[in-house]
Formats: sequence, C-alpha cells, structure tokens
Amino acid sequence: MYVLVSIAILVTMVLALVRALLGPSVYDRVLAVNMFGTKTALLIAVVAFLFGRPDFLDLALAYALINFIGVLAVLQFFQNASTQSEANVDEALDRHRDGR
Amino acid sequence: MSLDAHLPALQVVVPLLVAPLLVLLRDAGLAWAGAFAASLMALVLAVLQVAQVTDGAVLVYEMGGWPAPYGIELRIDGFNALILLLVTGASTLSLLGGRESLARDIDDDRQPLFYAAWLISLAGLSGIAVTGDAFNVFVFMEISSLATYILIAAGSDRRALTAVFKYLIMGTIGATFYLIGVGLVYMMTGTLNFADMEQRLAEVADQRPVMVAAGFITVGLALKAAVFPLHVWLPNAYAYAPHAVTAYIAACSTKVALYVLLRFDFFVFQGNLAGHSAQFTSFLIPLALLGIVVGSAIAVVQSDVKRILAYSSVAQIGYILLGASFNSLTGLTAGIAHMFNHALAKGALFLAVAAIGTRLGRLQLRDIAGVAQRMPWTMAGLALAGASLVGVPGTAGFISKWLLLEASMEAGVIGIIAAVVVVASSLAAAVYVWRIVERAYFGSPGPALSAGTAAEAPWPLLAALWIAGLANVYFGLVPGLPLELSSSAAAELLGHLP
Amino acid sequence: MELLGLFNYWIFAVLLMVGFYAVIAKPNMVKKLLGLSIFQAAVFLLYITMDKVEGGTAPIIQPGAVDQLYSNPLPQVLILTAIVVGISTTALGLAIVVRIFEAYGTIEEDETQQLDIEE
Amino acid sequence: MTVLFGIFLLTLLVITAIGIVRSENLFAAVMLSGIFSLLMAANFFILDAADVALTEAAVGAGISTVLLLGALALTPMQERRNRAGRWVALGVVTLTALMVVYATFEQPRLGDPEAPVHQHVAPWYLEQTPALVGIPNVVTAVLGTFRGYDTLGEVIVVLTAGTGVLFLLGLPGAIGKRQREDLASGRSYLGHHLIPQVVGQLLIPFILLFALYVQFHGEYGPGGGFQAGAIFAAGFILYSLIAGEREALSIISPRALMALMAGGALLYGGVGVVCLLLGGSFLDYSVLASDPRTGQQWGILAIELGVGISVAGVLLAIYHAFAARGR
Amino acid sequence: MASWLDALSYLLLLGGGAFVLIGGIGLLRMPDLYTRMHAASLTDTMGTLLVLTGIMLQAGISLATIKLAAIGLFLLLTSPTATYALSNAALMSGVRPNAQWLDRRPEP
Repeated sequence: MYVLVSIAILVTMVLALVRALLGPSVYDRVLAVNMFGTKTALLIAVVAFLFGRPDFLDLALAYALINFIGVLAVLQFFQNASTQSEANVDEALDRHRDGR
Repeated sequence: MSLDAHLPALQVVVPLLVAPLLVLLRDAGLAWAGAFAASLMALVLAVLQVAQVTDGAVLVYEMGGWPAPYGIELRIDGFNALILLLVTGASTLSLLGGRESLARDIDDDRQPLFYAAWLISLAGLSGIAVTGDAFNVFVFMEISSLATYILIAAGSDRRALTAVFKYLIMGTIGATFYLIGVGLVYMMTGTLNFADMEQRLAEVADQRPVMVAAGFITVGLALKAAVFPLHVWLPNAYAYAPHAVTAYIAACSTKVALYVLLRFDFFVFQGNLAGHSAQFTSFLIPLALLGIVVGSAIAVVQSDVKRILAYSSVAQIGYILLGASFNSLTGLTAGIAHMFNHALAKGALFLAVAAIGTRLGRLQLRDIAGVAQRMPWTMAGLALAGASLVGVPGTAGFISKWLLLEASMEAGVIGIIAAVVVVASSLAAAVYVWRIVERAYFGSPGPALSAGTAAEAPWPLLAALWIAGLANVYFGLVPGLPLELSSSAAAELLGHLP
Repeated sequence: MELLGLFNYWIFAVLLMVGFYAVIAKPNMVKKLLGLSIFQAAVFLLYITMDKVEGGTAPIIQPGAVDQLYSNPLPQVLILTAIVVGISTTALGLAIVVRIFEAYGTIEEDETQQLDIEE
Repeated sequence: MTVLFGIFLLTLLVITAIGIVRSENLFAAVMLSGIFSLLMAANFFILDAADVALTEAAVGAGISTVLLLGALALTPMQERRNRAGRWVALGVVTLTALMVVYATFEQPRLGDPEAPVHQHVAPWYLEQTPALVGIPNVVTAVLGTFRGYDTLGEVIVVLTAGTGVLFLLGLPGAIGKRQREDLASGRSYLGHHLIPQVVGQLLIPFILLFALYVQFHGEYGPGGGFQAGAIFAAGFILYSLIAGEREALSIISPRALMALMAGGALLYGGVGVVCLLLGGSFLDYSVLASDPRTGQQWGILAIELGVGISVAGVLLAIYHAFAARGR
Repeated sequence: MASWLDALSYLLLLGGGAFVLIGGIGLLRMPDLYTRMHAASLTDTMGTLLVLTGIMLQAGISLATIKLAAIGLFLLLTSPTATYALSNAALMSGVRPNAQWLDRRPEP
C-alpha cells in the first residue's frame, strides 16, 4: 500500500516538475515548487514507514516547517523588485502574455 | 605532553582562532596588530619545527588523540617544514609592509574583517601543509581559497571583482576535481590517510577508477597551482589585488597547491600505477616548458609592472614543475628549492611594487619613469630581488636554476631542450626586469611624478622589502638550509617510487 | 541488474557534465554559480552512492537490533562538510556578483571583459 | 523497490539540472534549483544518508533559495542569449564525463557490501563508536570527534563566507556607512497581508523549537549543529520577511550577529584548547571528564553547540547583507 | 480490531494517493494560473491529510504519530498560506483569470 501511495506521489512530482519547466508565468513556477516541496515531505514520510525507520520523520517535519519560506521570499523579493523597476513588471507581464 | 609536542597543531590553531577574535574588533589598528602578532607567532612556530626536522625526523600529531587512519593525522617532514616557513614568512613580511597601503585602500570598519580573512587564509595554507589526510587537504584548501578571494576582492579597482570571480569559479572547479579524485581513491581503498592509501592502493592499482582519480587530482591541483594552460585566472588576480596581498599570495598560494600535487602524485600514485612516472613526465614536461616560454614571452611585452611580474610567475611555476617532472633527485631538489627561492624573489619584488604603488598609486611602466630618484632604497631592493629572479650568481635564484640545469643535463635529449628553454627564459627575465629597472633609474620623470610628493616608502615596508631582499642574497651565498630541506624532501618523495 | 548498480555513477557523470557545461559555456555569472552548485551536487551524489549497503539502514545504531547492517558513516560526514563548503562558496560568489553588477551594470562575463578593454 | 525509486528520482534530477541550465530566465532557473535541492534530499534519504538529507533540506529549502533570490533582486533577471564557444565547452565537458563513465565499469556496484569502502575504516567506526563515544548516531560521532578537526575547518569555512559577504556587501549598523536607521522602515510587502503575518508568526516559535530539537537530538537521530543552525537562521529569515529588515535587525543587532559568528567558532576552538591544556591532544575530548566516554559526549555537545551558533549567525548575517542591500 | 483499522488506513492511503494524483494532473492540465492553483491546493490539503492519517493509523500510538500529526498540522497551515499569498501577488501584478466561458454567458 505504501508503495502505491509513493508511486502516486512520484508521478505527481513529475507533473509538478513539468509545470515548473513549462511555466509560463513566474507564479506557475512558484506554485509548482511549493507543491513539489509538500510532495517531497509526504514522500519522505511514506518512505520512512516503508523502510521501517519512523525516526526519520524529522526530515519531513523540517520540510513542513521551512518549505514555504522559499515561497514567501519569492513574493517578498520579487514584489519589491517589481516596485523598484518598471522593467521587471513589464517583463513579468510580457512573459505571462507570451505564455498564453 | 609538553607544549613542544603540540607544535604542528598550534601552527594551524593559532591563526585559526585569532581570526574570529579579529572579526569582533572595531579598531583597524588593533586588528592589524593582532594579525601581525599571530602571523609572527606562526612564523616562530614554523622555525621551531624546521629546527626539529632538519635531521630527517618526522613530526606526527594525532588530532583528537585518534590514531590514523581513523582520525586525522598531521605529519611534518622536511618538505612540509619548508612550505610552512615560506607561507608564514610571506604572510608576516607582507603584513609588516602592507599596513599603510592597506589602511588607505580599505575602509576602516572593514579592516578587521580583512585581517581576519588574511589570518584564515594563513591558517588554511598552513593547514594544507601540515596535514596527512586527503580530505582534510580539501577542507583547508577551501578555507584558504575562500579567504584569498576576499583578500583579492579588496582591490580598489573594479577589475579586482571580475578577476576574483574568475578565480572563484576556476578555483572551485579545481577543488571539486580534487574532491572527485579523492572520492574515487577512497572508493577503491576505503581510507583517506595518505600513508594508508599508499599501502592499500597496491592491491587495487591499475584499476580504472584509480587511474581516472590520478587524472582528476592532477588537473584539479594544476588549476589551483595555475599550471599553464590553466593559469588564466592568475594574471588579473595578481594585478588587481591590493599590493600587499599580491606579495603574499604570489609568494605562497600556488606553491602550496604544487606541494599537494607533488605529495599526492609521489606518495600515493607513483609507486602504484604502472607507468605513472613516465606519464607524469611526458604529460608535465611539455606543459612546464610551454608555460615557461609563454609566460616569459607575455611578461616581456606587458606594460603594467604587476602584470609583468604576474606572467613571470606563470613561467616560474613552469620551472618548479619542470624540476619535479624529471623524476630525479637533482630535479626534485631543484624544483622544491625553486619554490622557496622564487617565493623569496617574487615576494620581495611585489613588496617593492607595493612601495611604489603606495607612493605613486599607478603602476604602468610609463608612470614609474624616474622613480628611483625619489625612492632609491625601494628601487635598490627591487633591483636586488630582480637579480635573484633572473638568476644572477650570488643570489638565491641562481642556486635553484643551476640545479635545474644540472638536472636537465642528466635527463637526455628532452633535458637539452629544457636547458635551452631555461636559459632563454632567464634571458627573457633579464629583459623584463631590466625594462622596469631601466625605466625607474633612467627614465625622465613624468608630470605625475614631478608634481606629486612621492617620497621614500614607509619604513616598515622598506624593512620588509630589505629583509626579503637580503634573504635572497643570504640564501644565495649560504644555501644550506633550503637545499638541505629540499633534498631531504626530494629523497622522501623519491623513496616512494618502486 | 548488474549494470543497474552503476546507474548512480552514470547520473553522477551526466550531472557533472551538465553543471560543468553551465560553468564554462554560460557567460552569465549567476548561471555559472548555479552550474557550479549542480557540479558540486554531482560529487555529493558520488560519495553518497558509495555509502549505501544493500539491506542496510542509516548509521544510527538501534538499540537491541542484532546483525543490522548500517551504511557507511564516513562519506556522509565528508559530504556534510562539502555541502557546507558549497553553500559558502555560492554565498561568497553571489556577493561578488552583486558588487560586479553595481560596478559594471552587467553580469555577463563577456560584457565585463569588453568594458575592461575599453577602459 | 528502492533501486527503482532511486532511478526514477535520479532521472528527474537530471531533467531538472538540464532545465536549470537551459532556461534563460534566471528566476525560473532559481525556482528549478529549489526543486533540484528537494530531489537531491529525497535521493540522499533513499540512499540511507539521513543526516545529509536533513542538511540538504535545511540548506536548500531555508537558505540557498532565499540567498539566490536575494541576489537576483539586486541583479538582472534575464540571461542574455549567447551561443559562442558552446561546442568547445561541450567537447571539454563530454571528455570529462566519458572519463568518469570509463572509470565506472570497474567500480563496486551500488550497495555492494564487499566494496572496499565498507571494509577498512568504516566498520571500525561502527564497531567502536558505542564503546569509545557511546552515542547512537555514528555520523555525529565521526563528525564530532574522529574527524572533529575537519568539522572545525567546516565552521571556519562558514565563518570565512560570512566575513567575505559582510566585507563585500556591508551590513547596516555594523559594516559600511549605512546605519540601521537608514533602512526603509516598517512593513514589507508581506507585512500588508494578514494571513501570512499570522501564520508566519505562529510558525516561528515552532521552527526555533525544532531547531533546538535538531541541535540537541543530533546524538540520537539525524541532526546536529549545522542543520540546527540553518533551521534557526531560516526561522529568523521568516521573521524578517514578514516584519521587515529593520525590525528584524533590531531583534538581533548586526553586532550581535557578528558576535554569534565569531563566538561559535571560538567556542569550538576553545574546547580544543581546553583539551590541550588538560593534557590531551587538540580536540581530544576524553580528558574533559574523568570517564573518557562522558568526556567525549560533553565535548561533542559543546562543539555541536559551537557549530550551531556560528552557522546560525553567519547565515543570518549573509541574508541580512543581501536583503538590506536592496532597501 | 486490527483488521478494520488496517482496512480503514488502506482506504485513506488509497484515497490520499488518488487525490494527490488528481491534483497533480490538474496542476498540469488546467487552463490558467488560478485553476491550477486550485488543483494544487487540493493535493496539499486533502491528499496530505488523507495520506498522513492513513500512516498514523498504521503507526499506532507512538512518537511517530505525534510527529505525523505535527507534519500534517504544519502542512495544513503553510500551504494554503503560500497559495493565498501567491494568488494575491499574482492578482496584484495584473495576472487576470482566464475566464473566457464567463464572458460568453448572456448578460443578466
């Protein structure tokens, strides 16, 4: 059963990776990374039980706690950067339109 | 245990632990004093150890009390002691001489960080020199490299930044290659200790991973040592670093990488890989010769004093490598002695350049015209060190070049070519040193110089310059110590051949 | 199955190649640093691959477990150190890149070289 | 089964790496490098290297992505297309890779218990650790005492990076002309949003608690000073993201950060010197207590604390140096 | 007792796996950012919850269960927050929902 779940998670990781590679907008990539992070935490939790070493859940806990710092940092820096220079905003918008 | 037994550890620990203290300081002068004191103490420790190993003894120190190969072991023989002497000496003299120019180039509140980085790089280089563990070499190599990047990035020209970035990229590639090589050797032997590796490698010798490891380690360290054609990071890094830093790193940092290269190749691989010594020779001799030719040729046509000397360093690294690649006692002795002598000559030259740079601020050949009238002592020191670089009899440079020629003569046809190249490149050295000296003594002072208030360099810098300069003469007339250490080192290295 | 046991090493080779390519072929400095970290990560993989023992588990000794195989602790220790070295190098490199951008207005290596020559 | 998982994850790793190199948008490349780090950690985990996986997790998720973003906020985000010299590069690279592949065929297979790596030094560590050091986590034992000198070097590497970044970029209030008061005051972008604010502030104590757990549990499970320091720094980075640079720097002042940086390294070195003064070798903790095993445990505890303090200080200082540069 | 617990846990795990997978497909196939976000949040909440509960039932009362509960709690807190912040940032920076079918509706 663990195996089945881990395969489902692995496949989802592939899908998220494809989304991260395709984009098209910045936000799609961030979304994919965030989801990839939570799926990794989940995968580690499942695999820890698959291996029979539940004391390694610490690793999943670490991801659960700090994974979203990356996302917040993106928003923080990116939003700051776009208020600083118009070019970046245009760039982001252009990219988004191209992606359509 | 008496304190005496802890010398190898203290050699690294003293600068390593003074450095964090400097980070805490706010006062620039105090930071300099702390760095200088620690560096001087390291020099004293090195001298004490040199005294202990001149009779061929080996100092062994078990870190943490764990015996090798389980723990990390420090081993000091003649070779290490020579390197230690060189590193600590270069650091101490450059710190002594560099205070004023560094104080001008670097903001006051950043100086404590700068001196901390200096001590860390000193600790890193000494750490590489004393350790007997392959992975520990990697750690200390990265310590010294990261610290050196900071030192170079302190240069006031913006080109220092691009130069240091290039150095960072190439240095990291070199270190990572080394790490791959160590990993492959570890994979086949299960150990990280040099001596232990040598024994255990015999069982798996001539397997592909070991051969590939030899390749990776050689290339990685050659990158760090700026062996031609992997030298591209060196000229700009030397040219745009603060002057005192140039004197320091030009004297010792590439030598330490060469030291690891020799130690690794001779200790670990030579005895265990069939035909490795032949490959080593046939691979390195052309590189060494090309390096000498190209380095000297470029140095002759440069117009910036620091760049002239930087390209000359590329050529001199070729000399050291050439000596080592002959695989003979004379050749190795010559190479190792040249490490020491070149460090003396180049260190003194860059100190003189630092003096000129401190007073003039510009170092193009046309800028230094006539500077000897204003700075006679500095220029006399420069000329003296230049003579040693060229290899004028009576100076240290002559001794090792002579040995090198002797070794070439023993080496057959290729040796004759090598001898011709060495002589030709010495002539080239005479040309580029003469270009500097001629311009400084006989050139008519340009407007910058006549208008400026250029005077003799500050006395600590002059003192450092002349200590280094006179050492060139002393070790040229009484070459006992370096020759003794380098021939014992060479014998030790060759003793590991089958 | 015999060759499958070498798969990790091949991935190491491929990652090495990808990272190394970025370092030498890309003029963008941030890209070079990203390539450098891939390059280093490849080496981490090499070491960690060595430490695996079939049927083993992480080298944290379980009380009461007899005959338990453990993976090799030493490469793990080495890679812990190497990861730290890697992040330190990246941080320092990024700081230099930021300064280069402030001084030159570009972080493409060929453009900075061009600016140096013009100077 | 695990072999198949491994192969799958490794293939994803390669795809991600190629994606990083190919994407011309640096922001996308940084995002992909976040995924790369996650995959790397999962791989380490599958290969039974729990400590390394935790380190990669702490560094990749909490620190390196944030640093890259911080630097990217200060530099252009688009890479200029350049195809010069790519064939030469491809040649060099292929040659290197072929050399490696050539070597692989005589290498021991994955998981082979007969491999030389598992014969010589490693079994000694596994056998002797309970008797000599008496802690279950052999990785911590090797890291802390058998190769404690390397770990001291590691702390110094981190300290050097911190020193370098502060030297190059400055830190308002400590290095450089800018003062803490010069930083744009008040709320950052995220500060305008209630939900991230509340959730973030709710999480921070847990992150710090978890860091302490990792720090002091390192002798029994995966963890140790470095991981704990990185998680601790991540917690404070979260705080400065939601509260603003200036506010964060007034909680831990720049000078205090530098004191942490240096203090950790000094604590580590100090333990070594104390050992030396008590008559042992440098870093020989067995002289710290009457029973050598207890001495070892005390020593490891102390040096891990030093590592944690130094790493937390350095990583935070580096983060602030980048973040404050832009404001 | 054990058997129905097992059965329940398998059911939860299966359900979780299905949710995770469906969300993943949605992330790839949905037409615009906001719908993709919706799909992703599905895996992050429902999928996570089901899988972790399934494992918890297997683990029984132990330290592992507490850790699993903590993981679940933190994931449930952080990923909706991240999604919220992300969608807000996207909306602020001018990314409009691609709601073509809305336009085609007759005016009220």
